[in-house]
Amino acid sequence: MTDIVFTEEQDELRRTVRAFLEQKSPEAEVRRLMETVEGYDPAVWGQMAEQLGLQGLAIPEAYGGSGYSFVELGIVLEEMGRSLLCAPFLSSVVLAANTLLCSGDEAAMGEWLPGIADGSVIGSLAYLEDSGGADEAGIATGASPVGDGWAITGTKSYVIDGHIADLVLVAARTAAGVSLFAVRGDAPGLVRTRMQTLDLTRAQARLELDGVPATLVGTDGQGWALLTEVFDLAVTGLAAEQAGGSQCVLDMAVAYASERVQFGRIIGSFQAIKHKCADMLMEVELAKTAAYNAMWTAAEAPGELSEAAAIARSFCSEAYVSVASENIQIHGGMGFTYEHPAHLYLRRATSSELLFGVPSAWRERLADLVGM
Amino acid sequence: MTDIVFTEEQDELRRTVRAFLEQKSPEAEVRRLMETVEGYDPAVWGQMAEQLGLQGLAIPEAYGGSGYSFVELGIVLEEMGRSLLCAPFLSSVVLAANTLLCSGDEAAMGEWLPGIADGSVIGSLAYLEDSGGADEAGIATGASPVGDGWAITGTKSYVIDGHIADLVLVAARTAAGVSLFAVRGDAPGLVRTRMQTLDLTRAQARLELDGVPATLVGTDGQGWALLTEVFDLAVTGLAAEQAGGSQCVLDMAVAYASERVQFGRIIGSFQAIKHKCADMLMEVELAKTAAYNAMWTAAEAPGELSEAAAIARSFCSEAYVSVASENIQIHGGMGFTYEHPAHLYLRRATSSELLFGVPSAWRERLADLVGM
Amino acid sequence: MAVSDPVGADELAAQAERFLRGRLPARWVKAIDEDDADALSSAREELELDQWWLDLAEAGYVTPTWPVEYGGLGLAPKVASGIARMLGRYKVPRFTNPIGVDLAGSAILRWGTDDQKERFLRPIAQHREIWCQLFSEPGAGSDLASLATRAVRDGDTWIVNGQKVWASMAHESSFGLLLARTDPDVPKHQGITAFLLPMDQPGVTIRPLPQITGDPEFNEVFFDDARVDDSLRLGPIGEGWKVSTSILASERQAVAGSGASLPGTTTGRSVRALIKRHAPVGDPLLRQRLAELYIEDRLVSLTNQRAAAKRRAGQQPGPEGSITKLFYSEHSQRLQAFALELEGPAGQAWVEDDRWHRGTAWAYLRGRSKTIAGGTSEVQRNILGERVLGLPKEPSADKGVPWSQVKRS
Amino acid sequence: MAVSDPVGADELAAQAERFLRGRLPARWVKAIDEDDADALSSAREELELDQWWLDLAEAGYVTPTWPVEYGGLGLAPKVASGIARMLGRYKVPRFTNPIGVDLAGSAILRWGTDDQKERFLRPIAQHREIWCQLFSEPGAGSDLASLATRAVRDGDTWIVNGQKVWASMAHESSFGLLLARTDPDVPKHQGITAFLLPMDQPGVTIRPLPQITGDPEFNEVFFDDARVDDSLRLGPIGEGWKVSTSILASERQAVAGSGASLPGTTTGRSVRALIKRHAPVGDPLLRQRLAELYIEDRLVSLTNQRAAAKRRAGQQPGPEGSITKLFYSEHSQRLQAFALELEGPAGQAWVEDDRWHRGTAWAYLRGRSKTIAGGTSEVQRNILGERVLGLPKEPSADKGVPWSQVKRS
Repeated sequence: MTDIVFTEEQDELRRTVRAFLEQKSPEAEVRRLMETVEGYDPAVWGQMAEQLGLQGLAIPEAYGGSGYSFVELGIVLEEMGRSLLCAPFLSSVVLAANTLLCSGDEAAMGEWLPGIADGSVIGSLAYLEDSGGADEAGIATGASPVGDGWAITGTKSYVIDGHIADLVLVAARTAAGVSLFAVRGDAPGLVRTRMQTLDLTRAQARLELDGVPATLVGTDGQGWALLTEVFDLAVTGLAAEQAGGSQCVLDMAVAYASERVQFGRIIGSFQAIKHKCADMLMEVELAKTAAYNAMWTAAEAPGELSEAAAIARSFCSEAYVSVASENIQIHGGMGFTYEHPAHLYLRRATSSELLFGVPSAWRERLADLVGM
Repeated sequence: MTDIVFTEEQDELRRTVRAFLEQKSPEAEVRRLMETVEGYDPAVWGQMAEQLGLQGLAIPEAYGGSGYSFVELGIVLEEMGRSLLCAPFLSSVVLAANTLLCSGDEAAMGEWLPGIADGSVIGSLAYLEDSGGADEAGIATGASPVGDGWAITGTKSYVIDGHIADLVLVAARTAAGVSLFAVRGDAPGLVRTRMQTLDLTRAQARLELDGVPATLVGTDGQGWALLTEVFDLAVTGLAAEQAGGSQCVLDMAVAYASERVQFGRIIGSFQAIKHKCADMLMEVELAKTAAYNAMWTAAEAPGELSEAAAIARSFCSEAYVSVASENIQIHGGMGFTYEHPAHLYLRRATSSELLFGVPSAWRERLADLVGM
Repeated sequence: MAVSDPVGADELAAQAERFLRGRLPARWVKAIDEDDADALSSAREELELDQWWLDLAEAGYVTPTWPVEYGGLGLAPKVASGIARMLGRYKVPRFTNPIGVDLAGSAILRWGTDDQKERFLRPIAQHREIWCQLFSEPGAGSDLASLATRAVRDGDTWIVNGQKVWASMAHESSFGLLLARTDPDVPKHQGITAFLLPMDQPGVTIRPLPQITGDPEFNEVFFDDARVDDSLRLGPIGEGWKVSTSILASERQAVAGSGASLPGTTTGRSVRALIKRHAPVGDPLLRQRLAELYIEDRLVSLTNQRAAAKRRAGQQPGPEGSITKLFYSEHSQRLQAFALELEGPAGQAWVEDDRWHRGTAWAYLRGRSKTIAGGTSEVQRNILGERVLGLPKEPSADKGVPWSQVKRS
Repeated sequence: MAVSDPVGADELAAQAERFLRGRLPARWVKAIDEDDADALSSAREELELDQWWLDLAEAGYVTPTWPVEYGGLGLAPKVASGIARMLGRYKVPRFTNPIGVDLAGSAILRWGTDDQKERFLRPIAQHREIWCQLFSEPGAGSDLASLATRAVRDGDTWIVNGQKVWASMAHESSFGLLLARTDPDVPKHQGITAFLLPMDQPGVTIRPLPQITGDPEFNEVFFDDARVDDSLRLGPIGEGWKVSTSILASERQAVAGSGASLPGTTTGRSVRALIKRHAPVGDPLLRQRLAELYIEDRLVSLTNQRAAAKRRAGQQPGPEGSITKLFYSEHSQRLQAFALELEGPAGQAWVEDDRWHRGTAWAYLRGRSKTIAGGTSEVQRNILGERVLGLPKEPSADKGVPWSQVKRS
């Protein structure tokens, strides 16, 4: 694997994305969008695709993307995590696109990836159900063959951006086992309800499916193996986002600790605050290492991703929750107001920790992988 | 249960014991004894029995003791934990005496308790083996009936004061299951080797038994049920000792932090040190609560002891290791020298944590008891 | 029905019970007797609250420790606690005017003129006048004494300018207990004066300041030439810090762990509730953490009992009474975070009518304030280190320096 | 076999390898080639060490970065590291005179007179003169600059009185690198001077100061009118603090996490060794903690690699290079405590010939020094907060105050 060091070109990408997000997704805009029904700004989404090509950045050129690697995608996610961008990027570009890519299903990829790459299609992945069980046994939704296609009946929960998705990739059980299906957002028999979310900046939906027409993606019965691959990529992308958010709250905490005065002193001069910031720094730097290592592995040694992903997933999740909590503590009463952005990061951090398998489950997976 | 508050008489007992130990077991004496083969001072042991009656304090009057409760015994143990007294008190008075008492075996009690009470007999309990497994399955040593008695063959490890014990209560397996036996320290076929110990102030031995003559104590096959009862009492006593040791290292740390100057300031004025001391204080006070609660429960509601014991065991063990470690940290380089007593407490704390079932195992037991 | 003769605590409690059984709706009493939470919930709607508060105050049960002439029963706190327990047993709140009763009331009793006592105490107890606290400022949180809201004398009136924050119930309040700086040229503690400020006046602007839960629990209050008569000054000029410390001790008490052992005082999920909902917990890691939290909860309760038993036995209080607030606040955070984690994905998203999960997430967020409000954990650790363990204070950057010359945010 | 022509790093490493294969015992080389730890262990006995050090020094491999005229090879550190790696591959120690080579040698090279360089450098490289460090004192640990050992001038000689501590290898040392206070009436950093003190003299008393492991790793050194000639003063009078900071940077480097990713630098049990010994670990709680420690270990290594990669790429170093020492020291403690816990009762008592358990317990105790030696964790957190994050220092109690007037233990 090459050195974990960003190239000049990658740094330039980061600067471009950051400048774009500072302009298009300042805190006021985040707060505006998080109260809309859609949860994102279609105009900005379009600009992301047309001006920066972000949606297609890591999609192969054959499917209308630019063919960059997961490293570049990670940089974009890190910046989006920093700005809490409200947009279906994780769902469409990380979850849906990588599910299609991992499936190796030429027809599905040809049908959907170009639209995801140019932003015209919003994809999402529906695997969890009401039980919340993030394992194969948690999938009770069933699919039966009907004519040339399939019909799905059941309920999916916690579907990120499921309420606006044009394409929902649904995990359902057939006679052969768990399989994946493409379901159109406007399919008959599909009822979508936006859920209330702890994370105000990332929408989730509950989908009720009653004989909804669907197309098989990949091989019948191989859905869980496919999802396992997707999860490694998903948590790698999420880790980049978590690292970006972590760095942001550290910056926020240090800035406040450097200007706030109590007892006639800058509070950052008190060891209680200073040492807390030092601990946050350690967590943030290690989280970045974990995320970058997973990004590099995904790009250059995808066969070895599982270990790097498990490390990144478990460490970045806990680090982000920890630093987002400490940021509130350092801000004192101010950090506890709705008006201050600190809680938006804690909400994102906590939701991210709960939504893709808790850290201990990933450590257990790591223990298996390493042979403990 | 009555209020957890010490009576005037109990406070007086504490003062008496503390004064005795300050005189008879100062640090220099502890350091002298910990390098002797026996590991204790028989003269002081005799004075403890004759002048203060400590060995017999909580043994019923019918067996030569004074019939006080576990609260009084706990006070004595707390003070002994504070001074790191080198003596076979835990082994003889807590482990052996309570094993006999729990057995309800009149003959065994009549034979051994008066000697334990007056200090002329040192008892100990041998249940662990080389595997270290603190459960019933860990007992491989076997006992077979021979004539009127039994013969034991096997190996016992980690037997506290086993090298000097006049009486070893040995857990061994018969056709009926695990049972307990009285073995004389000078019995033929018994080879005793003193082990090297992390805790320099508490001796342990490995016993090899080759057809050693033994007397059944209690009911054949009921040994593990009996031991389970004994463990609750043992860890209650140990928790008192741990609470005493914890308070002592806190006192040490605060004294040092109050006099040591660096950067022109008393180091206890730095928040890094001050807050560490505050955290230690919280742990110590909660540890005392846990220990006292278990002592009171043992004395007044022994049927409910299991929960109180599990709480005391798990909390006091971790608290003691934590505060003993922090005490070294606060003392800096000085605390890391052999000459400073700080390490003697860390050694005791760590050994106590490992020797009677790790805290997580007791929490698992608690979870069962509470119905989690 | 004021109690005039000195009677025993048991008799007082019995009197209170008779009052409650007579005054409360019959369905309420029945629900209590039958321990029927659902029935109680619907019985609550029958109680007309304004009249209830009046009657409860009239009986002296809102403020039993106040002197009889101001609507109390003149009882010692120890005796009065029997009444509080009885109100607790019947699940009736003692008051919804906490700043008024506990803070302003206590302060007026201790520092107020006779006119002030006469004017303010009864309406507080009767809930006819709600109060808010005007202490903290954006720039004066942990370091409350550095507050910058100015009060300048103009004849018999003081003109107030500045900003306060964390004022709960400001919108409903008739009066605010205000700390303002009346002399900037002396060290910070010496130039503060306390006032009883009428809230309904043009110079006072109230802006809600929602918490991270979204709940509008607190307010900011802005003073733009607000006015308060010198007759509403509480205590001597420049003695406001003394007034506030006597009050803050009560507040610390209210926030503190001393209530931790009482049932129902946990904000959010209790350990018991988690066991009830999730047992049997199969995952050994979650079992461990639940057991740890159970132990922490038990040890806080037992430590509070130990402290109380010492007090009852007339012994000197030890450190055990000082540590539970800090420990419990951090325990509560751990507990609410764990409660959320137990839910998995359901802890972070729910459908609209799913009250349990919404409540669990709310309690998680609300829990963040536990280590901030009523003294941050950092300040609490200073207090333990300095007051309990006797460690020296940090060198002070503002001691003896006139407030106007000290560095501030 | 001194290298005179500038050659590439690969060629240098190849030269070093040829030297090692020729100079080491044949069994040693074979053991390395066959990766046979047991064979290597017995081959070690064949090497006559005194001559080995002389030959290694003669070849310039002890101090490759030193100038050629003082026995080095005049190489840049980057190039020299290839030699260190090769010595590592052949499992030969580079030196057993760390204070001499890394500290005294570096200091003399930078601050010494030509006479001092001529006199001291070669004997250091050849291990003919061992050195110790005489910096820390009982009263000057974290606050080294407050040191109180006095040196008073008497003609061409300085008379030294006081006490030093943590001097490893003092018994074997010919010289000690001493920091002493030569002017008590200026602020603490300004009145310190460095000396090259001969240890073999009546005024120097050495007392072993065993660690909590019982190992006599360190010593106390007492000066009772010890003498050192002014020609052995290192650097100008009053500039000793500058001398020491240039040296301590090297020491921090040596203790720091920069070595953490190198194999074999763990004191005690490595994560890999624990997995090897205990897998499969059935207890889910222990598995979790082992996985956590595995992650921490990996992330420290990867972070060091990330920092190194940035350096190689010519990029500005970021905070990633600063955090690993502190994190790794605390990780090591957790790891050694966990290693002990994995053993259960066997971690706390063992029979005499049980090297594994004795070693595990030893490493647990030894691990306590990780957060103390080379800068306590508290000082390290100050450094991260102040130097990396730019937070302000604490108000100083001794800044600008003459040393003699500052409070000390």
